[in-house]
Formats: sequence, structure tokens, C-alpha cells
Amino acid sequence: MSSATGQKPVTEDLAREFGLTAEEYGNVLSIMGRTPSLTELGIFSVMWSEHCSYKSSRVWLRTLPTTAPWVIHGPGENAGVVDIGQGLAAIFKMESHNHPSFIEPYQGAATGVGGILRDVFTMGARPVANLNALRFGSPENPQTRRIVDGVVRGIGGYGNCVGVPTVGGEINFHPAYDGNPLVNAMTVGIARQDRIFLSAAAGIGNPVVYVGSKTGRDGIHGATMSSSEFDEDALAKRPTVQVGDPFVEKLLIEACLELMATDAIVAIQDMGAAGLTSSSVEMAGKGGVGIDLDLDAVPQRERGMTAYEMMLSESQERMLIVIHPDRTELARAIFEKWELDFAIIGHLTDTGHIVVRHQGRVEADIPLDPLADQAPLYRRPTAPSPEPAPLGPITDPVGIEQALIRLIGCPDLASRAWVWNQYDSTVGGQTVKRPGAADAAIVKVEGTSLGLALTTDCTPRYCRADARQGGAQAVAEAWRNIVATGARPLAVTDNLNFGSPEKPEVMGQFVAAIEGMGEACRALDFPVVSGNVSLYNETRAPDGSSVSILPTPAIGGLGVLDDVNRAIGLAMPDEGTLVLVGATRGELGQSLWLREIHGREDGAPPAIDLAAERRNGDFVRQQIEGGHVLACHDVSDGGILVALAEMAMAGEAGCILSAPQSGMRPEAFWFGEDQSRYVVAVRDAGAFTVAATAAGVETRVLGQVGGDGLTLPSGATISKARLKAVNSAFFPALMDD
Amino acid sequence: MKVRVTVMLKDGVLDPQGKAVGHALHVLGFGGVGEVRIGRVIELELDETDPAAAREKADAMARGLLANLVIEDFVTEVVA
Amino acid sequence: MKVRVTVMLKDGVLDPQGKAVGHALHVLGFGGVGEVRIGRVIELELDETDPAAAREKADAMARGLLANLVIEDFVTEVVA
Amino acid sequence: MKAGIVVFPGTNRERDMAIALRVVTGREPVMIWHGETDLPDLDLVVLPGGFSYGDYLRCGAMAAHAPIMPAIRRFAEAGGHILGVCNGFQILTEAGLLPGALLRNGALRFLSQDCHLRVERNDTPFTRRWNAGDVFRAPMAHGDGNYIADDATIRELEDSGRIAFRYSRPDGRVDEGDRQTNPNGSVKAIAGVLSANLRICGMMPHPEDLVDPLMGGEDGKPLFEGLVEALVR
Ligand SMILES: Nc1ncnc2c1ncn2[C@@H]1O[C@H](COP(=O)(O)OP(=O)(O)O)[C@@H](O)[C@H]1O
Ligand SMILES: [Mg+2]
Repeated sequence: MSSATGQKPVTEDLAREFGLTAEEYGNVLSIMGRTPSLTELGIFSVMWSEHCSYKSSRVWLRTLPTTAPWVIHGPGENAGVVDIGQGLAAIFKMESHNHPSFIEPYQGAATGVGGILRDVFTMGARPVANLNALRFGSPENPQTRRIVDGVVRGIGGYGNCVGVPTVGGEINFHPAYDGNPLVNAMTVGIARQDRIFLSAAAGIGNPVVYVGSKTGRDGIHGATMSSSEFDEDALAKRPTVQVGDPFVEKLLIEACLELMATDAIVAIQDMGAAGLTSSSVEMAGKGGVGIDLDLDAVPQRERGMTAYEMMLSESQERMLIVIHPDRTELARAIFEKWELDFAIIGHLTDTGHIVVRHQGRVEADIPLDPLADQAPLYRRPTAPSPEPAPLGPITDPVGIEQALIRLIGCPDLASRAWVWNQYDSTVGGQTVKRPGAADAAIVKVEGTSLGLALTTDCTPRYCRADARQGGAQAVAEAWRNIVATGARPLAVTDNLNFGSPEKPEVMGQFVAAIEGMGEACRALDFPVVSGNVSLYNETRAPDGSSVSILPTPAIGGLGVLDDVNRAIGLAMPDEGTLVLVGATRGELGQSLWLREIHGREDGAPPAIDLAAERRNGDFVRQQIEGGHVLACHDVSDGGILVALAEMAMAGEAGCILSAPQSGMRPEAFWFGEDQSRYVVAVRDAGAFTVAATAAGVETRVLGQVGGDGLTLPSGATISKARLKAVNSAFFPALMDD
Repeated sequence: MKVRVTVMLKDGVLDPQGKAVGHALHVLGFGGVGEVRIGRVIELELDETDPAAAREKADAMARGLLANLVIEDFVTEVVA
Repeated sequence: MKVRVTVMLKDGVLDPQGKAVGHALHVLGFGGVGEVRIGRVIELELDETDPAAAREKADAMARGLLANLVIEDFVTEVVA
Repeated sequence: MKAGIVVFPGTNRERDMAIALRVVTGREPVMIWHGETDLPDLDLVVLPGGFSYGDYLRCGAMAAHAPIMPAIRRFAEAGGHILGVCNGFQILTEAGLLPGALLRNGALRFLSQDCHLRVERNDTPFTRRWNAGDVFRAPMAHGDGNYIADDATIRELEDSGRIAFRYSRPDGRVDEGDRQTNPNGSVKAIAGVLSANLRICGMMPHPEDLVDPLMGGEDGKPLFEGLVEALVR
């Protein structure tokens, strides 16, 4: 077989340019028994890229717990699927678009949202909510503002247009993300359990249908680029930026859901990274069949595209469907109604090969089994990170009041309203708790009494100090945020963002974080049902060395409320007693107080006792279910006093606080970040604490709801107006808005 | 001196707007319309009297702010 | 034949985008910038060989769809 | 009341609108596809929110030329009642069924937040459940809601009482220059306008998203209840 005229000769050097190692290329040669064509080399290189093959992470991901009686499909499908009752399923996943968002923040973030939406509706779900977990560089870095602006506009631009409410997320700033922001987008959808669509192709001879937008030369080699280390050169790889078209995505959602209501579909898969290649290879591979593609039939946006370009294009808003042959005209009519391209571009075969034809020539002919089975799998060397040095004695140079003011105005705690006010959070008419109203967003399942509780969480500074604790903490905080609304936590999706796996210390962080996550998931019956790994998040320092981001295993959590009317928020009610649930030792290691007041990121992160986590959370949820809790907020960044300030700012009333725990320094009590704690407002504190004691849960009365601000034990009152002014200043100042 | 900067998407970059407008024109009954591309014009009143200097200034502004060179190209011209 | 339709806000209609760009240019250190106005260009590939006919067609499209005459003015020109 | 909701490619608040109409009428509104050329027998036509045609070119511009629009025009000429919300309002102005235009928000950002609306008159089918001067809350979610019209048009709207709603403070005070209470910068803080016969109303905020205490309140419900009262045959 000859490669197309005018194309580069395939050599080991070219293979290396494509991101394959010499050894990997050797395997390609032995699988093929000849020199591959350029198109074949392209297919191998993307399928064996970190992004598609998970070659550095696969052995570790397998160790995560992924099952529970309510899990319908765990990792391995386009998204995770869990039973939420009443014959319905929630389908959800999180995915990164980190590198594209650095190169072109608007389009990078927008296409990230588009991609994760497709992962969810491809399974038959109507998307009902989006969330996003964002990490940006230092606010002082002049690039940060441009990136924040573009990313937020991009997420809003896409999500608002497709009409899926953006209901939550999280944002951190840290210099470790200066040249490498993280944009992790999560989508949640709802489907009937008996109408879930999978991607395994079946039925020799069945047509393979292409729908959506036309193919252009967008993002060729995006999959390999997103796996390669990121540096200034990346900016020169520009012209292949993908542009999203949310309008077409909206049409695609409606058209696919309309088709899914019929019996036409055998299998369906979105075209994500490495577009046509990965979708066709994965569908055929999972179904154990062969696939023949005729690229002349592919709808093309540009003239003269080669087979190589079409197979590797990452043009957005496209899907591949295997269809029952007698339903093709029905399907065609639906896509034509929605004014989308529809083309039969191939069929399934019994050859076990993917065969790609273009202009009368076979451009690729690859056996699928070895392409999958012999994909590289690395158990890369790991090195332990040094144990964090103990914090040692610490003083309070500013006092409680000053510290609170500094904390609630700092980048990691400042109000995110500037961000979420650019996201349509109400479209669909089912948003019960909008951003900022509760620890998890609450979205009603239309036409039922059910509610979904949704959150994303991770505390990267904990992960850097101790990746295992940090991994466990991220899972626990997601679980806690769901519990705090009264919902039952069901499952998580994750987005594991790390530096270069070729650095043993990064691999060490990765492995430790997964261990910690796994422990927490097991202890909390909170399995991982989908996820994404993003490695090589590195930037080049001026001295030429490469610097890794903070280890950031972002967790997306999902819970369910059988009766959504029972969901509670965090806003201070107009009456009640404030009670702390959970034990306080006053842990200031890696706390925001330490960072903002002392400028230090030191010490061990707060320890996490998963048995206590479970006990405290189960108790809080039962109390909410029993109708005994007026408001609830978990204690996380910034500790108890920050949690109280956030409740006050969200509500109408303030609070009057009692003296801190005796025998503990006040700053350690008010700002320590001990885990597994909640602040609740209850009407009957006596009954609540008695029930807690019976459940083996430690509680402590913090004070009373009342007044117009935070009245400290000293008698000083910080007015709510002042709290709000400080809290809401950061984003407008950063963005000059 | 008035300068006009015209910013268009680079060749090969998807232009969702242009695509949608092309389609709408077709539906409206305007036949014979091929590709449609949509861009931006920025008209600047500059405190310059030398056309070459004005253009140079506009070029710098386009590179620095007005165009997103990752996906867009630009042209500057002196109009008055 | 390629036709360009340039659509600008009418004089007297406040152009917040233009104002914002003017401000941003100033912040970036570009001095001597007066008024900034931002508009849209639509480049149409038309199946016409006669420039006058092409312009006429483009004018009709601009009146019918491409410009909103309540707030915008337009200019058409044949560019190739 | 028989209500129909027009769905264009890119419309995305048709489900919200259907819920609101169902809440007050107890019956399912008809969905009308943009490609139709006739309307069924209806008391009310609603153009809901969304991003018809992606909001490309100008919001509502392409939808204003959709095949269904001549039928909507005929319906209007025959004295039919039409409500356009958000993108629906933009479409009505682009189609010339309501005066003025909607420009980019003054701050050049999409705004998704609650706002307060002051009811300017209560003798229309859209506002009869309120008193003039009443204030209600509604979510807004748009990038282009900055209402503008030439001076003569604004004067005419004012003089003939065709301003339905203005953005205001919770206490009803209107301050055109205040970004907190007139967030998108609309001229005279205009949030909704009426046709000369008071039977067509366009507004930017979303009363349909506030018809259920669970979603944060029922502030938007009177609009729909008033329509039912006025239009039930
Ligand atoms: N990127 C974002 N998009 C939308 N909402 C966000 C985003 N970041 C934060 N939020 C919302 O802001 C609120 C506070 O965020 P965060 O401090 O992370 O909450 P918590 O500490 O309870 O997890 C939450 O309601 C969250 O969903
Ligand atoms: Mg959080």
C-alpha cells in the first residue's frame, strides 16, 4: 500500500514528532508488518497518546472503587450512570480543557463545555446542569486577567447558548497555575434507565452515520498536544485552534434526543479528542467488529482535505452513530429537520480491521485488537514527596476581626458572583439552589419530586503538602457539600490534573492522591463512575526548568434528594441557634489563615478521619431529613468564622457568637480547617445536641442567630455591609469592571 | 486621522456566524450566495497627521488588543 | 464576485463597545486616540459577474437582514 | 386560554415558558415549529427566550425572517395577543412588531441575576394583576438587553403609556444611570414595552422562571394569571 502522494515519508523521526517513542514505534511496525502510511501513523499516535490511552494512569485508575448497587455504568462509557430512583438515571462526567484554554481562553473553555455536554447526551441524557472547576495563576500575573476573562466568557457563551444552566463550580488562584490554567467542565444529564445508549458497535453491515457539523482542519493533533509538555512553543502551534458553535450543539442535542426516542440507534459516540479516529476505533473495538470508512462521504468544510487531516481533525459538534439499516431514512429526516449534516460514511465489517478509504485509495488498514491491546501501558517510577515539616508555634499578629476581613476578601474566598452572574443559572426552570445559595447546587428533576445535588471540590494546597490526604479530602468535601443540602451522596466523577508523569515526584503525587481518593470513596460509599486525567500540566520557568502545577484531583459529586422540597441552603435564617458539628483541634497547617496572614504555605494539611466524616455527615443528613435544620454550611477554607460570615452574607440576619473552645488559641478555633465539620442553624439546639450525643457526634453551640453582622465574643460587631463590601471587591478589581 | 482596522477570522477557522448568516440568506430567498464570512471593523480617530505613522500605530493596537492573533488576521487602512 | 457590507451603529447611538475599546487602548498606553466605533463586516461570495448587480444584491441583503436600520447604517462595496 | 409557544432553532426557554403556562392554565401549551406557516387557533402566542440562530449577526435578526413570522404578523394585525420574553422581545423588535432595538448590555457582559421591575400601568392584559407602581422580582439572563430607540420613539412610548415595565430598586425608585438597578443600561430603564393596541408585550427579564416557591418565588405568576383572566373566552 502506498501513502498518498506528496505526504511526508514515515520514519522513526516522524513518529517521534508525532509523540511516539522509539519503542512504541517499534510496536507499530510489528503490528503492521510494514511501514505504516502517514494516516496510519496518525491513528496510532493519537490512539496511543496519553490523552486517549491513559498509558501512565491506567494501572492506578483501576484501583478506584467504581461499584455500588446504584451504579448502572461506571468508568468506561462516555459518562457515568447512576440510578436516582423513579426509573431515572443521572449521567455525568467531568473533563479538562486546560491546554486549549491557555492558548485561546474563550474557545478553549467553550469547546470544553461543548465536549463534556456531548459525552453526556451521547448516552441518551438531556443535559440539565453544568459546573466548572477553574484554577488560575496569581492575580498579580498580568496574564491572569486575560485568561479569567476569556474562560468565564467562554463557559458562559457556550452554556448559555445551549440552554443548560451553569449552577456551580469552584475557583482557585495560585502562581503554580501561571502558565497553565485548569478548566474542568462537568455536565449532568437525566435519562430514563431503559433508554441509555452505549458505544459498542454491533451488526455486521450496519451503516455508520456521521452527523453534526462539517469537518475542517481544526485542532489536528490536539490529543497529542494536550499530552505534551506545555511551553512557549505551544503558542506557536496556534492555527489549529478549534472554534465551538453552541448553536449547532443545541440543534445536535435536540436532534439526537429526538432520534433516541426511536429504535434507530445501535450505538452512538461523540467525536471528542482525535475525532473520527477515536470514535470509530473505540466503537468498533468495544463491539469486537471491523469498520470501513469512506472519507469521500465525510461532510467537509474545506477543499482538498487529506485522509490524515480528516481522521485527526477535532472539529467540534460531531457524532458517529451505528444505525439499524432500515431506519436510516427516518434518522436522515430528523437531522435534516434540525438542519444538520447527515452522511453515511461507512459500515461495520467482520474483518476486525479499521479500513479507511479516500479517493479510491486505501489510506489505512489497521487490525483493531492489537491497536487496543498493545497500547502502551506504563508503570512509571514514583518518588515520595517529603513529609511536610510540622508547623511549629505560631502567633496571631492581627487579631480575629482583621484576619476575618483579610480572609473573606482574599482571592480564594472572595465572592464569585462576578463569575456566576455571567452564567445563566436558571434556564430550564428547575434550579432550586443557584450558585452561592447552598453548599451544592440543587436542580429539580422536571416532572418528579427528585432533586440533584451537585458540587465540585478540591483543595490543591492540601494535595501538594500531602497528596494522599488531599485526595481523600477532596472526595470528603464533595460528599460533605452534598450532605449539607440534605441530599444523599451517590457517586463522583473526577478530573485528575497533574504535572508530567515522567517526573517521579509527580507520579508519586498522582499515585498517592488516587490512594487517598479511593479510601475516601470506599469509606463514604461514594464510588467513582467517570473521570478524566490531564497530565503534563507544566510551565517553563525562566531558568528553563519545568514547573508542575499543584496536584489537583478535582472531584465532581452528585447526590439525590427524594423530596427536593426538603433541600436546605446556607443562608442564615432569621432565628435559631448556631451549632458546630464535628470536633475541632484547631488545625492551622496549610490553612488559608496561615497563607493570608503569615504568607506561609506550610505544615501538614488537616487530618481526615473518614469514620468521623461518615458519622457526622450521616447525622447531619438525618437531621435535615427530619426537618430539624434551618440552614447548613460545611466548614472548609478559612474555618468556622469564614463559614459563619458566608452564612450571614447570604442571609438576612447576622449572629452573636459565644466564646471559643477553652484551652485553644482563638485563631486556631476560628480559622483552623479541621475536617468533617458543619455549621447548622437549628430551632431546638437542645434536642439537636442530645441526638448528636446519641449518635456519637461531637457538637458545640457557637452562638445565636441575630443582629445585623457578626458579633464576636469580644462584643465587637462586623457589619454585614462591611463584610459584603470586602467580599465582593476582589473580582471587579481584578477585572477592572 | 481616521484609521479602520478590519479583523477577520483566519482562513480555515470555523466561522459559525458566517455559516448561519449564509444559511439565513438562502432561506430568505437570496440565491447565488457562496461563502459568508463575518468580521469586525474598528474605526479609530487618531491624533496623527502622517498616514504612515497612523497606520503603524493602528497596527500596533491591532496586534496588542484589537485582534486575537490566535484565530484572527487584520488589515489596517487610513480612511480620512 | 466578493462584496463587503460594513455595518456601523448610526451616529448618535451610543457604542459601549467602542467606548470600552477606547478605554482599554488608553490603559495599554496608546495615547492620542479619539473616538472609537465598532462595527461588523460581512463578506459575501456572490454568484454575479456585474459589479453593479452584485452591489444591488448586497444592498438588498443588508436592508433585509444584515443591518438593523433602526440603529445601524451600512455601506456595500465590491472587493473582488 | 389556548397558548402557543414558538420554537426557533436555538430557542431554549420554551420548556420554562410551558411550565409557567401550565401552572396557571392547567393545560399544555402548543409548541409551534418555526417552519410552520400557519398558526392554530390561539388566544396567546409566546415567543420565548433562548438564542435563536445562535444570536449570530444580531439577536433575533434571523428568527424575525422565519417562515412562521408572516402568520404571527397576521395574528397581530387581527388583534391577537403576543408575549415576547428575552430573545422573543428581540425578535419582535427585529420584526418591527415592537419599536426600538436591544443592544449589547452596557457593561458588555452577559447578566444573569435577579432584577426588580416596576409595573407602569395595570390596564393591560399583561399587567392587570398588579397595581401601577408595584415592584416584582424576575431573573434576567441576557447579553443584549440594552433597550434603545430614537428620541421621538421614546417620547411617543412615554406619552402613550407604552412602557410596561422599568428596572427599578426594590422600593420602586428608577435611576437610569445606576448600574445596580438598571443593569443593562436601557434608556429610561425600560424593561418591557407594549404595542399601540396594548396587545403585544416584549420584555427582557423572565417572569416564567419565577412561578414556583421552590425556585425562589412566585413573583412572575401574576403576569400569566392576568393573561388567563383577560383572554379566557
Ligand atoms: N466556576 C464557578 N462557576 C459557578 N459557580 C461557582 C464557580 N466557582 C464557585 N462557584 C459557586 O460559588 C459558591 C462558593 O464556592 P466555593 O467556595 O468553592 O464553595 P464550597 O467551599 O462550599 O465548596 C458555590 O455555590 C459554588 O458552586
Ligand atoms: Mg468547594
